[in-house]
Amino acid sequence: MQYNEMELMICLASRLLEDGSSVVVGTGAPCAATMLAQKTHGPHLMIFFEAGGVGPLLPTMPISVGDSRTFAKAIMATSMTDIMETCQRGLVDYCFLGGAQIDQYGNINSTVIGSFEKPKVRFPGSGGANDLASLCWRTLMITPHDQRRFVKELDFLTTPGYLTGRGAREAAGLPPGTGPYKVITNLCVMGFDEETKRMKVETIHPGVTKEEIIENTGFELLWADEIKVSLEPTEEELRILREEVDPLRYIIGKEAV
Amino acid sequence: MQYNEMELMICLASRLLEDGSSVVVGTGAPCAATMLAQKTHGPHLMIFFEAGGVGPLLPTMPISVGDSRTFAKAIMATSMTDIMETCQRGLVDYCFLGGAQIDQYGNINSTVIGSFEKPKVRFPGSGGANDLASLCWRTLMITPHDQRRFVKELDFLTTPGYLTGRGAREAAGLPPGTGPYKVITNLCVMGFDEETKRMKVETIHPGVTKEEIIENTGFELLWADEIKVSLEPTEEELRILREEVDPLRYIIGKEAV
Amino acid sequence: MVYQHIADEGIGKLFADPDPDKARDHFRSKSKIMKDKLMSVSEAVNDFVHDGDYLAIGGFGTNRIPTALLHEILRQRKKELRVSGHTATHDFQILAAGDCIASVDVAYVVGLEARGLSKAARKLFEEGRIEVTEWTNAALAWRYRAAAMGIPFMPARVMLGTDTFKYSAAKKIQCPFTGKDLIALPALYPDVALIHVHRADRYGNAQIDGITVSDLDVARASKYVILSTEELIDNEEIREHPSRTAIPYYCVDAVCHVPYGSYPGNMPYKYFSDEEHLNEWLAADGKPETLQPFLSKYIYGTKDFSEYLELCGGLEKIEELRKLEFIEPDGPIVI
Amino acid sequence: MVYQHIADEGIGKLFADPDPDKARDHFRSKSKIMKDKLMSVSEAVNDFVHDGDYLAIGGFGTNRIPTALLHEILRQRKKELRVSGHTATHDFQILAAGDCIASVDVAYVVGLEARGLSKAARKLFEEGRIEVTEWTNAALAWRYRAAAMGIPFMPARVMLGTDTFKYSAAKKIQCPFTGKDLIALPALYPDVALIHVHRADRYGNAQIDGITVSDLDVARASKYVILSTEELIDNEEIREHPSRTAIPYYCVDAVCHVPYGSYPGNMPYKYFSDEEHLNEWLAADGKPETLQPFLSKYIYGTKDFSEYLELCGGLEKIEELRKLEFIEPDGPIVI
Repeated sequence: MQYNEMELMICLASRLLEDGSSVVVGTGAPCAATMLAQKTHGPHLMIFFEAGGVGPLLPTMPISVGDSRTFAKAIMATSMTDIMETCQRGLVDYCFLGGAQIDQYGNINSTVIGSFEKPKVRFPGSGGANDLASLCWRTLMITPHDQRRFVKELDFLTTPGYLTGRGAREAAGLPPGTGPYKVITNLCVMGFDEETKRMKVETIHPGVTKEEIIENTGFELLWADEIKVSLEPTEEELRILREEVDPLRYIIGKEAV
Repeated sequence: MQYNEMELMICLASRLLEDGSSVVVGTGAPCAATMLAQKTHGPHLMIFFEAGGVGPLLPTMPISVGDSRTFAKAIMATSMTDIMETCQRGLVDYCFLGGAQIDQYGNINSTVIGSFEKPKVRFPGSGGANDLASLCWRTLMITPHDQRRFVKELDFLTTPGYLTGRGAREAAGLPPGTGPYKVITNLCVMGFDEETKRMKVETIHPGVTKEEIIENTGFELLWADEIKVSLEPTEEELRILREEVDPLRYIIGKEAV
Repeated sequence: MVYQHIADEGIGKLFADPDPDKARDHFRSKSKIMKDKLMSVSEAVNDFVHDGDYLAIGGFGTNRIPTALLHEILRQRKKELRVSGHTATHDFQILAAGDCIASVDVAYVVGLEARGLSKAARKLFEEGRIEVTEWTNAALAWRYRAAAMGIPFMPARVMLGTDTFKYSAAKKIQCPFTGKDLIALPALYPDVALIHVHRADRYGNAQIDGITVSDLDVARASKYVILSTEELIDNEEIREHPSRTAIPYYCVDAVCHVPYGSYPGNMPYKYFSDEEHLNEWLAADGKPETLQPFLSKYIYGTKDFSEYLELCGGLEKIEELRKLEFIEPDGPIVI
Repeated sequence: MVYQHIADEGIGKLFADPDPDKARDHFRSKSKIMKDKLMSVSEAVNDFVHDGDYLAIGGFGTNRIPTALLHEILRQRKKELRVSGHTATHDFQILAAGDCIASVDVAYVVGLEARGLSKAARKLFEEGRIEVTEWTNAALAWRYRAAAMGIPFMPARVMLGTDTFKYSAAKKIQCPFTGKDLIALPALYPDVALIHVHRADRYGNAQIDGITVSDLDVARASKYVILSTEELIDNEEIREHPSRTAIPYYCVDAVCHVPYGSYPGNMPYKYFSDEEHLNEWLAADGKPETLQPFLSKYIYGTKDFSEYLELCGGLEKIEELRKLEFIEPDGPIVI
């Protein structure tokens, strides 16, 4: 069965979310991945939105992290502080982030390209990203894979990954045991090396070569001892994703390949 | 018209509350004084209860600072933190306190008689008293006047008055400009000397002598230059107090004199 | 005057660990699954209250207190509890009568507001049978808030300059921005909280009508939460009014359906306090000779809370208290 | 990597004074009388928003934002505002288009979430025409909380180790109990807050349905508060449901009755966002040549918000957005 890159990324992300875990999501692909997980292996997955929605029965994909869909038939419509404090208390397993630049330690820039004082490009800033990546146990990233995005040096470190490597988060005062977990791109799935906390390729998507990944990455990657091919979306996953999660194809796009 | 000591104290306290000011009250005499003020000169007086009730239309006297009367037809039924934070923000003008012991600076003991470690008598503790006396602008006290209560040295300083005198509250870190305002007893009304922050007799109740006050006070009092006689309750005040505020005479008692 | 000797930190003992990382590890380990948590009061207390636990009690004074859960703690002879005395009145009196308490964070204890003082509760202090640290109502409320927020302390402007501070476990700090002196209140993560609510579904999503006192923070701060509820409702009803959810299921471990579960306390919009029975308590707990028969009759000798209710006058009594609650001339107070 | 050079305090500028005593003096001086505060949008903005003020905006992104009040700020040519960018999307875009902003506390600005980025808003930064200090959404929310609590700072565990910290005005502190590193966030007391609500009485007692984002804290933290409300209700209705009061009158200075006052934003349970019109905005603000005629047509050339609504399709458009809001298969979402 044919599928496009976005569909593959969403399915791969979805499978990472164990049933019974809790996740703060944004709009777009993370929300689609979480909804897909709920409709497949994770019926007990609990969704939080940073603006205050908890556990909605999402009637359709939200277009804002705070729109009324995010608390439609929810178990609670509360405040942003309640959600952030729930993360700070340690109740939330996963958060999903993206960004303009990512480095080898999973640090993210979503603030500026160029200098801070006179930026070439100004992006929105942290929003809740720094908070969620500081406070949730595991940070997931879904992002396109290219040299412009996977850089050796960030122009601005908006959101903490592993900072300068093993032990650096703890040294900075961030809650122990937290940090980036997986990065899902259109080329591969990467984890983080236990020793160095550097990004490590774990599975490569069907048809993608090691060289392609290296070419599209601005820093030196680590490679797992045994690199497998990423598991393709199942027919069932694609059906649910296309028919139930994103019937208007806002996120997965109009193209099947 | 005849009246008893409690009725006089309530009327005197009531007149201190300007229309349009805000006051945190407890049960008993303070609540009666505030209700009386609302029904006479202070229709715009705003009442707060520390457990969360704001601006109720009190159907009857509450018997607990958190019972359902304290938020009957209220403008808000909220949390204790919301009330305490409203005080900490500086929005609340008056609070009413009592206590087992009071010293010349208006410090209050409601914790123990005897040593802390093995008290002769254990009282409830601060409750919200320390908080309110720290955070509201002016502290009012209604209390019987005797040697046992008006003491030279407190066994325990539960709630701050002026501590050791002028400037001591500020030195301790309490919000500037706050502190005890008046003490209303069954013998007299006292304020606090601007210079020393010691208790100063301002008006003496009808029929009470200076000697009586001195006899019943365990510390040396200051006296205002011109000591007047406390103004007796008016007929209208007594009517409202007896018929509307406390018709079952829970607080003012059964005796008219 | 004692306050001249006050140092920069209280000499009181800290009865609960304010470390947010230990709390994080605990909260991480708890299931986030929305599963059926309905159980009996005896199961709930047996499973989630242990000797030596730090206990937080919802409501305020005699209002919306979890009486049924407290009685069961006596029935199961729980001992050596550490207790948060955050305007604890009849609730504290019950635990004191059962001799369940080893230590207490005091804001307000032993009194029943205007009703008088519990002699049995006072004896614990006067005979030195209890470890005591002093606080204030706001201080304990903000200690819960700090824990609910996942931070180890909260700054505040109370307790400064007093013996309440001296006998607390608070510390004095300086504001890094303004240089002002502040009090630092350590986060309070109770082991277990008992909260009585108006409505809950079987997963633990709960609604409270009227003042919430500190219960939103208590529920979030506590490692385990037992709810007793007047009404058991469907999850659909929770989802119809998500703004009204005061406590979400993931804070909750047990849901007990106990109508009138706050009696003899006042349950707002439901029933007023039973002043007669509260006075009976105050009279009885004056002496061991009267307290023990009283407890035998009403608590140890009853199988559960409904037997206690029957002894106190049953539905007829409740009907009377309902009428007292709805004293408004223009009909019942609505929610 | 920049974070190696991060010191123990951010180098960003503090745009609002965190001193709780200055705020206390202000709050003391304000009337506590429950008086009629109903006025027109133009009166409210004229009386309570001044050039150079620090502005807080309620809602989140495009949701429950006070659009009518923001437009009026442009119409009255308010200048040099300091703005809290707490997920400020279309709200920030409006103020940026009117060139009203001198400085900004950034958590999230210039973007409209998935819809894209506002070129006009970005230009302010890229041309160095705005003073900027960086924060996060939680940091700004907790800064409001600190002010609402009346304390000068709030400890937190975010921003640590990043450039977001370096370019903030936060400081690193140690917990006096656990020794852990924490961030200290200075209290944020805005001069004026603009909040759109579902229901309010003429005194300013207000109810909000659905998520409250940071608005309970914003209303309490701000020196002056202007409410716009979908519905004007009697005080009796407020008193029938005191648990639902989100903002009490004593926080509020002006009440403006503006049905659909959040359009083109999403007002929960009322109307969905007008994505078409928001895209028109994004397209128009790309270049001064298109932005100025757009503003002239929709804002400067309209007398008030109802003229704007008419230009955007009036009640017919609103009816369409109402249908979009109520997409539930089993009928409208109830409150």
